[in-house]
Formats: sequence, structure tokens, C-alpha cells
Amino acid sequence: MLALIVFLPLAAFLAILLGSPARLTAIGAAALNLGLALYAAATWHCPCWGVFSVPVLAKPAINLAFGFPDGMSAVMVLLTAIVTLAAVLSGKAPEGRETLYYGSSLLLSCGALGAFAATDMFFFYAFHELALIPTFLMIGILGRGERRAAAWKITIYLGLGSIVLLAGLVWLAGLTGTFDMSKMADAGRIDPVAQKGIAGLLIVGFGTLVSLFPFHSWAAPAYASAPAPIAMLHAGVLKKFGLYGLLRLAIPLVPDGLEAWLNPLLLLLLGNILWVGYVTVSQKRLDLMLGNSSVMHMGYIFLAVAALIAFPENPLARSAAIVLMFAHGISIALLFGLADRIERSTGSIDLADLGGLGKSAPALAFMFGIAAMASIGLPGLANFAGEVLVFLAAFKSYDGTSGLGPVQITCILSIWGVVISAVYMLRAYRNIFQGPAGTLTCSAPDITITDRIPALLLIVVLLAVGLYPNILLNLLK
Amino acid sequence: MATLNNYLLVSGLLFAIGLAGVVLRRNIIVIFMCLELMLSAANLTLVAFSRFHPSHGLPDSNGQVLVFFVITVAAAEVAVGLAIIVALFRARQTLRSDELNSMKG
Amino acid sequence: MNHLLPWLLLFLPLAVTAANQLVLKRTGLAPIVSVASALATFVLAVMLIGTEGTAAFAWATIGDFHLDIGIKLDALSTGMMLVVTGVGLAVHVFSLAYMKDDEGKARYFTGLSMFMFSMTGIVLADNFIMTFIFWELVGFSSYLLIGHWYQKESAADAAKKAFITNRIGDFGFMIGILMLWGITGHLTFDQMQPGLQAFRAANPSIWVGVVSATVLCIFCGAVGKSAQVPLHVWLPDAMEGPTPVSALIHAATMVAAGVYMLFRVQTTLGTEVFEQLPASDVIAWTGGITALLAALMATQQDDIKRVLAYSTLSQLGYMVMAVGFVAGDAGMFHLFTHAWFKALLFLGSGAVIYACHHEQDIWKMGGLVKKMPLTTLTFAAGCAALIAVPGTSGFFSKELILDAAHKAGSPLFWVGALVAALTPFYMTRLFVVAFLGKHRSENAEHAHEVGPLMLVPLGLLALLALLSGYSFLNRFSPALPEDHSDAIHLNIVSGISLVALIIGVLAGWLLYAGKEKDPVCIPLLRDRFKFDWFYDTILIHYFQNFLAAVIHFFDEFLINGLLVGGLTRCAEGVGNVFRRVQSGNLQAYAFAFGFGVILIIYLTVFI
Amino acid sequence: MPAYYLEALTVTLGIVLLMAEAFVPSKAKGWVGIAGAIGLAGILGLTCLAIGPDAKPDAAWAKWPLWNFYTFDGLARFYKIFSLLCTLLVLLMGVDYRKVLVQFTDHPGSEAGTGEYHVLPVFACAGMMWLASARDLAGAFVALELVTITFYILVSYMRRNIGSLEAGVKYLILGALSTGFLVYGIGWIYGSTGTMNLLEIGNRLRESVMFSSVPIISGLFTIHQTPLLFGVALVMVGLGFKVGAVPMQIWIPDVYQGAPTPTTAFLSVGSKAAGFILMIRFLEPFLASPVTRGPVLGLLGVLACATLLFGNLAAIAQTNFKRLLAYSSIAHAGFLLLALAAWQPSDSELTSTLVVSFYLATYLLMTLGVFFVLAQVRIQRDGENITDFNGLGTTNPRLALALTVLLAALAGVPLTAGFIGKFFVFFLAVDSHLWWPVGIATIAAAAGFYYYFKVIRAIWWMPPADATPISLPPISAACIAVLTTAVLLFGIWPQPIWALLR
Repeated sequence: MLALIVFLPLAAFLAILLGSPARLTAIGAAALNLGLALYAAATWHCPCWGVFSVPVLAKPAINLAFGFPDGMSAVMVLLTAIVTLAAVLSGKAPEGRETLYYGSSLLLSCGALGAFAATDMFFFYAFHELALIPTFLMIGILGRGERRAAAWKITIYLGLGSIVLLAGLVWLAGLTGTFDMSKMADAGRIDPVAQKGIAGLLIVGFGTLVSLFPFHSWAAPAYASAPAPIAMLHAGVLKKFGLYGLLRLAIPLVPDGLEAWLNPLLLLLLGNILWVGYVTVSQKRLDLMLGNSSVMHMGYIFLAVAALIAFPENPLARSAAIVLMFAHGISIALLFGLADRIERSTGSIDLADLGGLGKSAPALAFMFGIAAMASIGLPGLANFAGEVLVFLAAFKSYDGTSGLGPVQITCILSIWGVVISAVYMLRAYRNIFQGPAGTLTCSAPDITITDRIPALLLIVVLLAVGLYPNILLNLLK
Repeated sequence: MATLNNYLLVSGLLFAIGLAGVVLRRNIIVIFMCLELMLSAANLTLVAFSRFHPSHGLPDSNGQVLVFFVITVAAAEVAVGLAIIVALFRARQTLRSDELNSMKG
Repeated sequence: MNHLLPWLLLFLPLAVTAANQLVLKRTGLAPIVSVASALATFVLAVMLIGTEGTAAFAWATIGDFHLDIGIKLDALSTGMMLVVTGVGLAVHVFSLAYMKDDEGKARYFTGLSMFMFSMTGIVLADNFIMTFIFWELVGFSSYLLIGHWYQKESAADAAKKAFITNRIGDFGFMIGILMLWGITGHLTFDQMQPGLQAFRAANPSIWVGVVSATVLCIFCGAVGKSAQVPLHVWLPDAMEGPTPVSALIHAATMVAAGVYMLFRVQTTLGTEVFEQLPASDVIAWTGGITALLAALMATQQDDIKRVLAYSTLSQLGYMVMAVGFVAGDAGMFHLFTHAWFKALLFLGSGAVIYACHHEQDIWKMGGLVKKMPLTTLTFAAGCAALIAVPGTSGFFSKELILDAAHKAGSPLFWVGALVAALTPFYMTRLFVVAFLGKHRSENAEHAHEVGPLMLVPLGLLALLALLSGYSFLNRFSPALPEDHSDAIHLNIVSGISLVALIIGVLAGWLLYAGKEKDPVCIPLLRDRFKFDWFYDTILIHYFQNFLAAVIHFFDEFLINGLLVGGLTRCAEGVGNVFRRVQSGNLQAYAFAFGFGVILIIYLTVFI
Repeated sequence: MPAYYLEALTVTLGIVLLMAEAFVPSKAKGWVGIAGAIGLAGILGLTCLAIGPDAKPDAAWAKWPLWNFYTFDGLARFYKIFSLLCTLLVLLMGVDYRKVLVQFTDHPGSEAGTGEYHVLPVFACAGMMWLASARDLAGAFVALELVTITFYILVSYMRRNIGSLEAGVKYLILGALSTGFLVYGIGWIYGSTGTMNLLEIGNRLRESVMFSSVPIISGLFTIHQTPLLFGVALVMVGLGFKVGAVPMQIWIPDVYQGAPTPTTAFLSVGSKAAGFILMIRFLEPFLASPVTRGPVLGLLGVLACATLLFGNLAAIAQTNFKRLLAYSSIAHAGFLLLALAAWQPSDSELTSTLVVSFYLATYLLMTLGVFFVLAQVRIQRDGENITDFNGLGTTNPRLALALTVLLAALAGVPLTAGFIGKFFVFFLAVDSHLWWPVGIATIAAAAGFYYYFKVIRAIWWMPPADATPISLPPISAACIAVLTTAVLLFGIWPQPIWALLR
């Protein structure tokens, strides 16, 4: 059943290759998948989701197996399904490239779903890589601006990151003697020295995939150049694979090793929040700004991970990370989708060229406003719930008696990032939608009704989770 | 009477001379001859070991069999090799090894 | 307590917001619905007076831990609700007339309803996270309403500035909440005190420091929201919003939320705790300095709304100072009276601005007393309350604050007295220049009295401004010192304040009566003590943008260029060295081969 | 059917083809290759019938002394299949490659004199098949030389082409040099152990463990460790040459670049695999003995690291695709050597032998697939540079897709067969705690990712210089399709190859 969700996009991809109308097939498959994913997320406790398993190799045992070991997978699958539908709906393929355009979006979706649903480490890794290939190709082929350089950069970065990650995963599998992620913990506690090595490799490997400072240079140019659906799917969904991996594998299996790396990790995530935060402030183009902001916000999820590392029995941190992953996925997808609309509507994405678009495109302004507010953590939208839980998680062990620990100090500095993100987001909103209208914006068309559907889908999710986070948190129980 | 070590020494020297020739000489034909010299050195080693490790009072035949094989193979190698060298000479009008550098890097 | 009413009070404005945004904005019904909701909430607030109790539902649950949306009803919150909904209702009604011709009317009323929802949330919150949530939301509503005329550069900038400045305050607020959570183990107000006592008992030596730091962090939030120095700069700029918004948000309610929150913290943690904290002194001094600086700046403003804005700052400074003297109840009383008369003054100025075709410069008004006598009358009532004419509401509340300062024996009492003199000075200046004398512009000449939709709220508020100090009304105040009475006693404090009042009024009258232009020009005050210049030029332009540019450069140069590019070049360089080996020369190959053989033999045999 | 029939049949096939080619008058010689391929396919079918003496101990042939230097086990069967399949595909590639071949032979434009090109691989195949079963150094030597000498001819087959001739001479000289070392090394091993039979060497080394001081006394015989290791080192030089281990890789780039493309493909797959199977057979006894295991593993580790680094880093700056593939072949040899260096004997779950064999099988699929495409580009674009692949994604997207899959597989992207091979190599190396080599392999894999994707970049992101699409002849098209599908299939479901190996 879960395999159906994973392979439905692939089937649609094949159907498109065989000549089925690309856009319709993609939308149909994505919509169907969202329905299935909703059902799956609501009923993931049911054992029926965990039975799919096909052995691909007998010895050492590798199985093509899918299942929901916990609610995190279900939430990530749901996130993927939502963003996929929004991405294919809001995509607009260039003339004659529909097959490539929608096909690669579906392939990306399949890879992400597979990675989040796989219970076997081999396929956990493999599906993620499968999703990367269309990302690289699409940025290089259908991207805009400096597409070749950007595509090359993301290819190299993520390729190298994946290889470092592979080294760590193989080491882990070698020590635990199994590829079944649910059985790895049974192998007993791993030797601390090995833990440290594995944890280091995993942090760098997963970190590169999540654009952890200083392995983040790929993200902004790639997202700026990527076609909208790819930027939405990668920044929104696929990027979370690294964090998912840390939560799924690293935290339970190499806790001592991670603890040894805690302080460096804290420094790096501050790099994400403060350093990249200020890099974002100085961006002059919306797409680059959004790309950098997405890098910056990863820091908060890493903060949750760090809190989980520092205080192992901390369900708050785990849930916080998941909520924030989900929220960020939705909000950044919305932002990239709308940025694409702005560019289509006005022909420019340069903050200096725009202004006063709110007059001619009020609906676009409204939607972008919600997305921007979500991104800077306004209560009532999903990101706030995630961020506040992250901060609480970081202060979990603080009791006033013994000063502030490194995690708390990092948390305090991270909260400054909330100010930074308000600075750049509001500046962008101010420059694009407010002020007097310019030549590009005075007669720019508003977002069309059909284009509103994907944006509204994402906005509804943001609002629902933001107004009542228990919707999402109940799934994690 | 010559001991095993004497034979091995001679064969080692022969082998080294062959190798030195390959490394130092410029003419491909000469290099090729040096290669044959190395094979002969190897043969000498084999025969010497065969002679000094008798089984049932006779020299061990394994080594000697291999020597015959080596000689045969070397002959085949020479036949093919010289043909290639001739073709090269026809095409380039030279047999200097340092002029063979159209591909590098 | 009846469970339905408070929830209805909280969520009705949200429902109206949603309905307006989704459905009603195209129909023209949005203003009516919003006003109806304001009326309904006012009625609800009145009905809830005197009730006490709590109710909550889990908003985010993780295992045993849960964040709640909860309602805490007590005298403080119900009283505050009365202020919020009362001023809110007046402003809603006033706006019907004021925004009649605005094309973004529906958006405006949606924003107002959104604000009512957020403000209600702050007031009713029973825990800190909920306070923070609505704290942010009022900021957002304020952002929307300040930027209502978003095509105006100044409005858009002001909205942004307000939001970001508040965010800076919230930075500290969040930290404070987290630390307080750590110390007391709870986020709900009612459960905090036992936790704090336990902490105090366990750490007798450090608790003062830790709790002080925590309180100061929380105070940061109030500094941002209540526009205290040094985060006050956003409030005068916020006057770019429609005037009724200024009346509601930037005078009566939202900016007072900081004081409300501080008082809530004070009562929650216990006043005797606060008496021992050095943090209280910091709070008092911040309030006092704000009161003084703002009053000074107000004396040199030409924009009618800006004068009122600085006056608001100054009065908020009083309230904060009261909290700092652990006399938060006096502060709350001042909040209560100030809400009415400052809303009145703003709405009055709104009426004037409306009548003068959006002219805001007082030097281009003049003689309005003849054109719009009723408005002038109500405005005068507001002025009287603000400058604390004995018998008006402002007199009673200000007296209590000065009393507290006097009791504390702090030099701040004299600061308060100075402000008490400055206030009548600048208000007299305002009144004399704008309403008396001759009209000095076309717009002022053509002004005429406003309609009943504006006058009725003005009149009601004028009554409240004059009378809310008396006991039949002041019992609705969120808090009131127990020993307070509405009789006018003559003692040292009231004597000094009376003297100050007379000096202020006289100076203002003598200096400004009959003048065509400002006879006094103090550049430092006109430049608002260079705060804005310092922030815009030094902090934002030089520091923040420069810092960002430098970091951006290093990001490109160091991380992208050196680290990444360097690694790539390193790999390519090594590769090129390797390629050098493949020289194409057969001899070299044979040599390399021989060398390799020696290496291998060495490796195998000798190691 | 006794297993050695397979070699006999293959040689017979070669001779018959040679005769037929010589005496059947025909202008086009394509049929020779096709006939050879069909014949090999038949022999491939027969491999499943082949049995060793253990399966039928009563048969007369089972008692022949032949089995002293010829063995038939799962590994042998696997490598025989491997050789046959590889040769078959190379023959097919050669059929389409005739267009290039005819330009550079004695009678330009005519296919006269090109017939042998389609027959010689069959003989080389016989040699490889024998190597897979070799149990005696003398026999192995002869089989190896059969392969090598055939390759001398194949490499320099385009005798009017300077590049081909130059490659041929370089291969000849360096190949002969390595043969010299090989024989000399065999001599020393023979001298030290008194036998050339690998099984016997293993026995003697095992018995000698009991007297594990140096010199080792074993039965009648004294084994001196130093001369033995000297011999092993020299043989490793000879075998390292075959597989392209640094520092014996020196010939590979030039020879690969100069040789006709099918020959390059054959060299890079067949010859390398032959080298590895012989290396496995040869090293088995030495790795089993604690006396020699240490130095041999050390040597392998160093070789693996050097090869990985050299192959991958030097490939980064290449612009000629064929030369790039040469370096890539060195790089893959590095991974294979790493698997050997992380030696896991046959009683462990994941043995080095299995991993090496599996890796080679996937390597065959991907490399031959790429060479098929390269051959067509060479024919139709008259160039072998990476720039000649520019814009393939627009001119022939399907071919581009296939090539992308193949290159991604070479780079080790998951869900392709190439990934599984690399994955197991890493797995083994980590299991054996070879941290330094693992680190180097990580760098190497990263670099590999870089240069393979450089080609993918050219295919998809660069505008085409020549808008005429590359059209595939049916044989090449079919082969590419089959190989690409196999690469994907085995990437998801490697069990069939695994099953074949066990």
C-alpha cells in the first residue's frame, strides 16, 4: 500500500514517457497521491502500512521495504505529497518540454517519497539520490540566469555530500551488521570512537544536503536558477532528507558520537542563522534572497537536533524539528512558487526594479504576504509553532541554577535570527508590493485563478497547522 | 661447481641488463631485443631452480616445461611485435621511441 | 464562569476577520460587520465584568508537555477588556465616517478586527506563550494598519519600522519567557509563583540576579511594544497610519499592552519579589527617561499627530515608571484614564485632519474653534485630562504615580514633576496654535464641523476623559491602588504638580498665543535627539548593511571561493601533477614502470 | 559436459571463423563478427551444462590429470560467462565500427584485410576463459599470453593510423616488459616453493605454518620467505599491469586512446577482468597463509590507494572522452583492488571475491554501454572529445538518457548497478577497518562523481555544435538498450548476479 504511494509518481512518469498528456497525468497522480498520503498519515499506526517488503539481495539482506516506523515518516510523506501537488499545479512548462518538466518533478517526488518511506538503509539512501538527478538536470536544462554554473555547483556539492554520507552509512551498517533501519538499534551500543567517526561523517554528509554552514554555497544559486517546481520540491521537501536522516539514524544510533560534535554543530548552526542571515540581508534579488533564507532557516531545525543531542530524553525537540521541517517545507515552497509568479507577472525578480505591485496584483500581494509572514515566524502560521517549540526544547534543561549552557546560549543567539529574517523579508515585501508602482508593476497582471489553487492549498496547510499545531502533533503520537 | 646462487646471480644480472636496456635505449628494435633478454634471464632462473630442486633424482620438470612455453610465447610475441614495428616504421619512417608521443596528458 | 462568553469574546473578531477577508470584502458589508463585532465584544466585555476563572484547551501537545490557549478572567483582564473594546467600539464607529471614501475600506476594517482579536488574546491570555503569540499578532495588525496606505513610501517604511523595532523587543521577550519557564517550570501565570518561591529558597544567593535578568529580558518586550527609549522610534512614525488606528492602537490599547504585561508579570511573580529586584530600578528609570525625552520632543513638533504621539510616549513612560516603583496598580489606573483621553485626543485630531482635508501641520490650521466648536470642546476636554487639570481623570491617575515616586524617594519624582510641567506646555501650544487665533491656510478656512458618526464617539470619550477618575467609573479600571479616593487633597505632591501645571500652561500661552510661526526652534528637539538619525544612518545603514555586505563578501570569497574553489583547484592541481607522469614518452613509461617495480618489491619484501 | 569443452569450442569457433573469413569471398566482413557473436552465444548457452569433476567423479575424464591445473567452480563459471558475454558484445561493437576501421587499413575504403579483427577477440576469449579456471602458474601464463598477444594485434589493428600504431608499440613494449617480470616472478615462486600449482603452494604454505619461523620448513622443503615474497611481488607487477594498478597503469591512457574503440572496450573490460580473476586465484593461497598475508595485504592497500587517487584525480582535467574512460578504468581498478585489500576469506558472508566479481559484472554493463555510444559518436561526429557530446540531450534525447544512466552508474549513483558495486567495496573496506583507504576512496568517489557529471553536463546543458542527430544502427541501439536496462535492473535487484556467483 505504501509502495503504491511511492511508485505512483514513477508510474505517472513512465506513462508520460509513453505519451500520456504530461500536465494532466502529473496533476492527476499528484492529487491521487495526496489523497493516499492523507489517508496514510491519518492511519499510519495501522500495521497494514508496514508489510511491504521485497528482498533484492539475500545475503547481506537488503530489502525494498517501506513502512512507517513512526509518525515522522508519515508526516514527511504527507509533506511530500502536498508540495508535489502544489509544484505540478503551479509549474508552467516551456513549449515542447512538458515531458521533461513534469516527468522530472514526478521523479523527484518519487525519490523523496521513497527516501522517507524506506525502512531499509540502502533504499533510504538510494531514493534520495534518485531524486537528485532530475534536480540537477532540470536546473541545468530549464533553469534561468546562471543556470549552468548553479547546476554544476549543486551537482558537485550534493554529490560530494552524498559520498561522505555514504561512507558514514556504510560504516554504520558495517558495525550493526544490518541494513534494516529498525533492527540497527538491536545490535547494541556502538563503540564510542566509531560513534564519533560516524557522527562526524553523518553531520557533514547530511549537513551538506541540508546546506549546513559552511556547506551551503550551493543552495541559493541553485534555487534561484531552478524552475519553480524543482525549487519548491527540493527546498521544500528533498532538502529535509538530511534532517530526517539525522533524526532517524544518527540520533538513535550514535548519540555519544553526536554529543562529541555538539559544540561544533552549535557553531555551524549559528553560522546558518547569523552568518547566512546577514548574507540574506544583503541580497538584491528575490530569488537569491529566498534561497539564502531557506539556508538560514535550516539553522533552527539544526537547533532542534542539537537540543535533542544535548538532552536525549527530549520529545519536545524531536517534535519541534518535525513541525518545523513540515512548516518550512510548505512555506518555502509557497514562497518559491509565488516568486515565480512575480517574475512571470512583471518580468523581473530584482528588488530594485519592482515596487507597488500590491496595487495591480492584490491577490498575489496577499498570498506572498502570508508566505513571508509564515517565513518570519508569525503566530497563526505553521512556522511559529515549530520555532517556539524549538526554543522551548533548547531551554528544556535550563533551571536557572546553573547558568546558561551552550545550547541555551546558541538558542538565544538564534532568536536574534528572528529579527534578521523580519528585516530581509519585510524589506523584500516593502520593495516589491509597497511604495508607488513602477513601469514594470503598474500594469502587471494579478495571479490567475488557476494559479491560485496551489498557493491556496499551501496557505490552508500553513494556517491549519499554525492555528492548531495539534493537527500535526497528533499525527506524531 | 656452480651453485644455485651463481646461476641466480647471473640470471639476475641478465634481467637487470635487459631492464636497463629497455629503460635507456631509444631504438625500438633494441628495446625489443632487451625484452627478449629479460625473458631469457627468467628462463635461466627457472632452469636453475628446476635443476637444483630435483624430485626423484631428476630435475623437476615443471620449471623446464614453463621454459618451453616461455620460448614459444616469446617467439609469437616477436612475430607480432616485429610486424607492428615494421608497420610503425612504414607509417612514421622512424624507430626512435621518443618520437612516439602524439598522445599524452 | 460561563465558558462560552469569553471564548466568544476572543474568537468573534477572528471569525469576522476571516469572513471579511474571504467573503465580505467584495460586498461592502465588511465595515458594518466589523462594527457590529466591536459592539458585540463591548457588550460581552461589559457582561464579563466581575467574573473570575480560567479555561484552556491544549494548543500543542507533546507527551506530557502542552502549550495551551487559555483564558484568565480577573479584575485586571476584564477591566482591560473594557478599555480595549470600549475604545475599539468608539474607533470603529468613528472610522465608518473617517474611512468612508477610502477604497481599501474593507481591508482596513479587516485589519481592525484582526487587531481586536489579537489584543483580546493578549488581555485574556493565561500563559506566556499565548501572550507572546498575540503579542506578535498585534504587531502584525499594527503593521497592516500603519501600512494601510502602502503606496505611500513613508507609510510603507513606517510599517516596516514598527514591525522590526517590535521584533527587536520581542527578541528579549522570548528569551525572558524561556528563562522564566526554566526558573519556575511553568508557563501558566497561575502556577509560576510556587515555582519561583521554590527557586528562591533553593538559590538564596543568586536568585536576585537570575530573576532580575529574566525580568529585564521580559521588559525588553514591553520596551518594544510600549515604545520606551531606546525602542521608541517606531511610534511617531506609526502616525502614518489612518488616524483612528493611531487612536486605537498607538495610543489607547496596543502600546499599553507592554504596561499591562509588565503588571501581569508583577502580580504573577509577586510584588514583594519585585521590590527586591534591581531590575525594578532599571524599569523605573527607563520609564522616567522616556517620559522626559518624549515630552521634550513633543514641544517642538509641528504635526498634530506627532505631538500626540510623543505625548503618548511620555505618558507610557509614566506608566512604566509606576511599574518600576512597584506601583503597577497606579500605572494601570493611568493606563485606564489615558486610554480614554488619548483616544479622544487622537480622534479629535482625526476630525480636525479630516475637516482640513488631511492637513496635519498645526501651523497651517488655526481658528478652528469657530469652524468646529463641538470638536474643539471635546478636544479641550481631552487636553484638560492630559495636562491633569484637577478634577479630570488624568489628574487622579497622574497624582498616584507621582505619589509613588515621591514615596520611593527617588530623584525620578523630580523628573516626573518636570514632565508634568512640560505636558501642559506642549498641549497648550498645540491647542493655541491649532484651534485659536486666525486660520492660516485654505484648508483651515474651509473646515467645517464633522458629522455625528464622528461627534458621538468624541462626545462619549470626552465624558469619560473628564469623569473616569471618579469612583463610579474608576472601579472598572483594571487595577487601582487600594487607598485611592477621588477627593482632591492638597499635599506636597499635588502642590508641586499644580505649580507645574500653572507654569506649563502660562508658558505655553505666553509663548504661542497669536503667533504665525514657531518662535522657538531647538534643533536637537526637532531632530528628536538624533535617535532616528542614529538608527537609520549608523545602525541600519552603516552597521547592519555594512555588516551584511561584509559577511556576504566573505561568504562569497572565503567559503565559496577559497574553501570550495580552493578544494576543487587542489584536486585539479594534484590531478595535473599526475597527468604530467603520462608524458607520452615510452622511455619515461618504462622508467616509471621500473621504479614502480622497485617500490612494489620494497613494499612486499622489506616492510 | 566437461568444462574444458568450452575453451575447446571457443578456439574451434575461432579457427573455423578464421578459415571461413579467408576462404569465403565477400566484400563486407560484418558477417564474421555476427557469426562469431552467434557462436559465442551458443557457447554461452552451453556454460550451464558444463560441469567439473566433482559433479561426475565416475566419468573417465574426471580422472584426468588435466584437473591438476584446470579447475571448475562457481567462480570459473562466472568468469567464463563474463568473458563470453564481453567478447560477444565487443564483436557486435566491431560490426558497427567497420566504418572507421576501413579508413585506416591497407586498402582504405575496402573491408579486405579487416576480417581478422572480428575473429581475434574469440581467441582472446578462449584465453580469458582458461584464466578463469587456471590453477597452475604455467597454464595461467600461457593463457595470459594468448590474451596479451592477441591484444597486441587488436590494438594496432588500424595500421594506417598513427595513434593506433603508437598505442600498439607502447602496449607491446610495456606488455612484454610486464611479461618478463611475470615469468621472472613465477620463477622465484617456483624456486621457493618447488611447485607452480597454486593449490599445492597453498598446501605447502599451510603446512609450514606449524613451523612459522623463517626459514619455514615444510615437509621436504624449505620455504624462504624473502625470495617467495620477491616472486609474489614480481608476479603482482605483471598482474598489476593487466588490471592497471598504479604504478603499472602507465600504459593505459595512451593505449586506450589510440586503440580502435571496440578494442579499448575489450581491453578495459575483458583484459582487466582476466587480470583480476588471475589475481584472485593467484593470491588466494598467499592470503590464506599468515606468513604472507600481511605483506600482500599491505601491498594491495597501497596499490589501491595509489590507483584510486591517480585514476580519479588525473581524470578530472581530461577533455578527450576516451582518455577519460581510460582514467576511469584505472579508477575502477582502484576500487577493485580496495576490495581485495579488504580481504575477507571465503567463509565470511561477503567475500572479497564476490564483491570483485560483482563489481566487474556491473562494470562490464556500464563500460561496454558507454563504449557503444562512444563508438557511434566517433563514427558520426568524427571525434572523441567531451565537446562532441554537447547537446546530445536535444539531438537524441533517448540516447542521451541512456548515456546519462550509464555515466551515473559509473559515478556510483544509487539505483544503478554501479552503486551497488561501490557500496559493497566500501562495506568491505569499513568492515576491515581500512580507514585510510576508505578516506581516499571517498575522495576518489567524489572526484569520480565530478568528472562523469562533466560529461552529463555537456550532454544536457551545452548547446549542440552539430544539429544532425546521432542515429543508432540497430545492433548498437539494441545493445545500448539492453545494457542500460540491465544497469538499472541490477541497480534495484542485484540478486541475479549474486545468485550466479554463489
